[in-house]
Amino acid sequence: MAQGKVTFREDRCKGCGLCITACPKQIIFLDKNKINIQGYNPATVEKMEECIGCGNCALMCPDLIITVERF
Amino acid sequence: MEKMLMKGNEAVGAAAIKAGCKYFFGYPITPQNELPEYMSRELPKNGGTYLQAESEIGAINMVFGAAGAGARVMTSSSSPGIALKQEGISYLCGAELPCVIVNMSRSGPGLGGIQPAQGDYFQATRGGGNGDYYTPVYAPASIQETVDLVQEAFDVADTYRTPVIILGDGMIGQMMESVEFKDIQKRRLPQKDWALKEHVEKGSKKLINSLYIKPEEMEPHLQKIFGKYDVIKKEEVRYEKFNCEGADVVAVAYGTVSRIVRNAIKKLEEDGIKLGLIRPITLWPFPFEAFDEISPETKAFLSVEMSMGQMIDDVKIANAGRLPVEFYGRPGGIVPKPIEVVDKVKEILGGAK
Amino acid sequence: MLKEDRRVRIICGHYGSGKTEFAVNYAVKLAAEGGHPMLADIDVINPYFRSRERSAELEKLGVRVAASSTSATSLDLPSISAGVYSAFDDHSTDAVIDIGGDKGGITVLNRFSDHFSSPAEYDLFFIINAYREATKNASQITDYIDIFENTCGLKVSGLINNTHMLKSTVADDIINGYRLAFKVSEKTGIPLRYNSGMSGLYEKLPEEIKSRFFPMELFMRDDWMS
Amino acid sequence: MSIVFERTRGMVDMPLHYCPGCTHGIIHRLVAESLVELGLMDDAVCVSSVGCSVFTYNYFDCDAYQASHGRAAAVATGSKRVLKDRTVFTYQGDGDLAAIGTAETVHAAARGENVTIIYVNNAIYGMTGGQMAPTTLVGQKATTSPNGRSAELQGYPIRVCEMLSTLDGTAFAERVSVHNPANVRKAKKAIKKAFEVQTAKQGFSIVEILSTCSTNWGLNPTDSLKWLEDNMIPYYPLGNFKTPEEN
Repeated sequence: MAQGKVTFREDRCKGCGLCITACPKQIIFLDKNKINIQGYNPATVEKMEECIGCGNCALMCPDLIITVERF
Repeated sequence: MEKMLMKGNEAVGAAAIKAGCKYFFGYPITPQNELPEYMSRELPKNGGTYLQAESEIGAINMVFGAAGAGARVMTSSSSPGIALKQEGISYLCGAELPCVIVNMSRSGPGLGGIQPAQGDYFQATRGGGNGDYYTPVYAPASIQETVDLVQEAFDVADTYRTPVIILGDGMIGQMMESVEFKDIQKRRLPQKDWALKEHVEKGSKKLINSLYIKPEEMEPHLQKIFGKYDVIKKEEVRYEKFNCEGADVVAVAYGTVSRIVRNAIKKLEEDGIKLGLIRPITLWPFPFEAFDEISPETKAFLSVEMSMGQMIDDVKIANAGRLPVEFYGRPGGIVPKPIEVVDKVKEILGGAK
Repeated sequence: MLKEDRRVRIICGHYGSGKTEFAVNYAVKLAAEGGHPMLADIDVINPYFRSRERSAELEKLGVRVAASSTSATSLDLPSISAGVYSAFDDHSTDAVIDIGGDKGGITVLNRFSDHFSSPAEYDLFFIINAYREATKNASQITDYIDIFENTCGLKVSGLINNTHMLKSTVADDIINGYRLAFKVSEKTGIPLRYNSGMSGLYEKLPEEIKSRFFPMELFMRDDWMS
Repeated sequence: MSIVFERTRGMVDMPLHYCPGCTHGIIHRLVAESLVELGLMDDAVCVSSVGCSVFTYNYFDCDAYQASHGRAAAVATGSKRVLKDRTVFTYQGDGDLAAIGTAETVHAAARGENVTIIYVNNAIYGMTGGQMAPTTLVGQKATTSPNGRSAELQGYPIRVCEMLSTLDGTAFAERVSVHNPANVRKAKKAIKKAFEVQTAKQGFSIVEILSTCSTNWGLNPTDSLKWLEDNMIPYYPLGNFKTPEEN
């Protein structure tokens, strides 16, 4: 299976969680330990090795903060 | 072009085309229908587009779209239809878009009647829409003057980036008179570098907008617009002063009514009474300066209107409390007769001299 | 003179050519000549300057007026009065039918088509004013005549030279219009019926125009108008 | 390593003002991506409306108008009649388009005005605080239908695509949704197709996009997607209602 990598532009994240619902691997979560400059818990991925680079998270992100790469 | 007979409404159309108007968005209402009819027939022959909108509101917003794209554009209506256009006029002023709007006014309020009236003076000069704005308002008194002012109006609109109103009463629209299309003095007009263009210059995103959500941005925007108004007040005031030197009474009248007053002046001369006339050609800016010099013989101003009295407010401001300001008006679609004005003047003077 | 014309006189032309003023003058003159004129105003084009505005004056002068079914003279509904039918149906009347200008005006005539009887009863007079933009030359006028005839199915039976510049009309204006109308008449074979103009101009006109001169008074224009 | 997804250059790099989870952002992106991929971005003219999407003109990297409430289709008409070769589109919500702007919309469609309407339907007035919209569902609560919209009192919601597809001037009408990735992909296809219809001068095109309003619906963003799917789609069926015949 393809390996993917997602990058969040954290400062623009509004913590809405739509990316979480879209992720087939369920590896995205809101980082409760972190507050971005807007004051939200930004979305993040811990187990990046499980990412398949499908891009669904980016498709659902209303704030255009996600970049997806595949290799 | 040789002299010919034209109805006011079609003369407006011919003048607009001569001024380079390429777009007209119309909607039927009496007594201005000959104008959209003329434009629907003649504009396509002159490389332009006539489009009948779904309503006056639709039409004025199409004007907004076309003016924002840099076109010379016009719309017309009559009183209740102009009321519907007020939203758009306010937006055009806010977005500083040039266009010409014709009102061949009828009586009101409400559906009123279709006969000529001047009850839209407030609507035209005080802004009928929301917010802080004015529009230059021209009030022609003959078809020839209509033809000249319509052409002038397009230049004024472009010079100051503002909508300009031609306020003719229904009589001006319906009356037949001889006209000649003279080449008017062309102004040096600014480039429309703010307008959307057919060919986009990269990296120059343009916005046609009246929304300034921050008060600290809205205030300077208004100050800029009112700065233009100051220039318009200085440069564009037009009026005619007739027979005022040594006049017993000075009438103030515009449009059709000024013609009736002129007739009354002749009749009064036979009785040895001198009636003067101040005829505002621009209703906004109002020609306050015309009232500066008053002969010592003059006993009163007389505002004559086809309304219950609207311009009289400006006459009172201009008079600044110096003389009595009298009023004679026939509202509701009645055109006053010269003899009625004669009688009113005699009444003011306490009977025949 | 007017009694030589056919019983139903329909006055058509480019709008602004002076149809209404001519129609009103014609009806008044018919009354003066002892006819029983009825002026049917079926102008649904113009909101102002329609003969119905002068009904009261006209009735005094012996002209019956039929126009709108509403009593308001200043209404922009068509609401043609059924009384207009009598212009066609009542053979004792001398009818003068004042229609609105252009094709829109003459179209209205069609709604009376089933009341048209013998063509011998109709005169369709075409008014020419050489100072109107769309009737400045002979070919423009013949085009108009074609359109009118095709629209209403009647034939134009007479030309009226009503060339004028309102109150500033001079004899030369009438003469210029006469030349144009004459050219149209030669081209189409339609007789030039009248040359109309303000009565005061009669003396200044050449004989050929005088013989068919129709003197007019202004009913429709207030004294402050040009 | 290859980039599968990155921010479109069709949008100005600035934060969007929408509430967290508002699907307006997704729709903005789809419009911008479509224009960029079709090579139309530089030529595009956006007509913003009044409602939550009032600032749309800031976000698209193209020329724009800010129209008065409901009149975007009329402004687009005036603009397109002058700028015949540019891609003119409006971006309007349901209040703007289907209430105050009904006449302007219907007549632009009837005239076959060669413009594209991006119509965002979230069944509520967002900007003014959750009032009943022309598209609010029967039974749906809003601040001006506190007991739920009643058909007897307030009538029925308007299905804009169905209505406009009866008009001969409408060339393309499709309803899509953005409640999950599969539908987002379909939505983009429809938006692209609408712009292509305009480029081919085939007439009026409209894409209705079902959207959410977590804030005024009173649901979290994830539940909002579910609510859209369960409640809006049954009343507003997805699909194409009209498309130009291939020749």
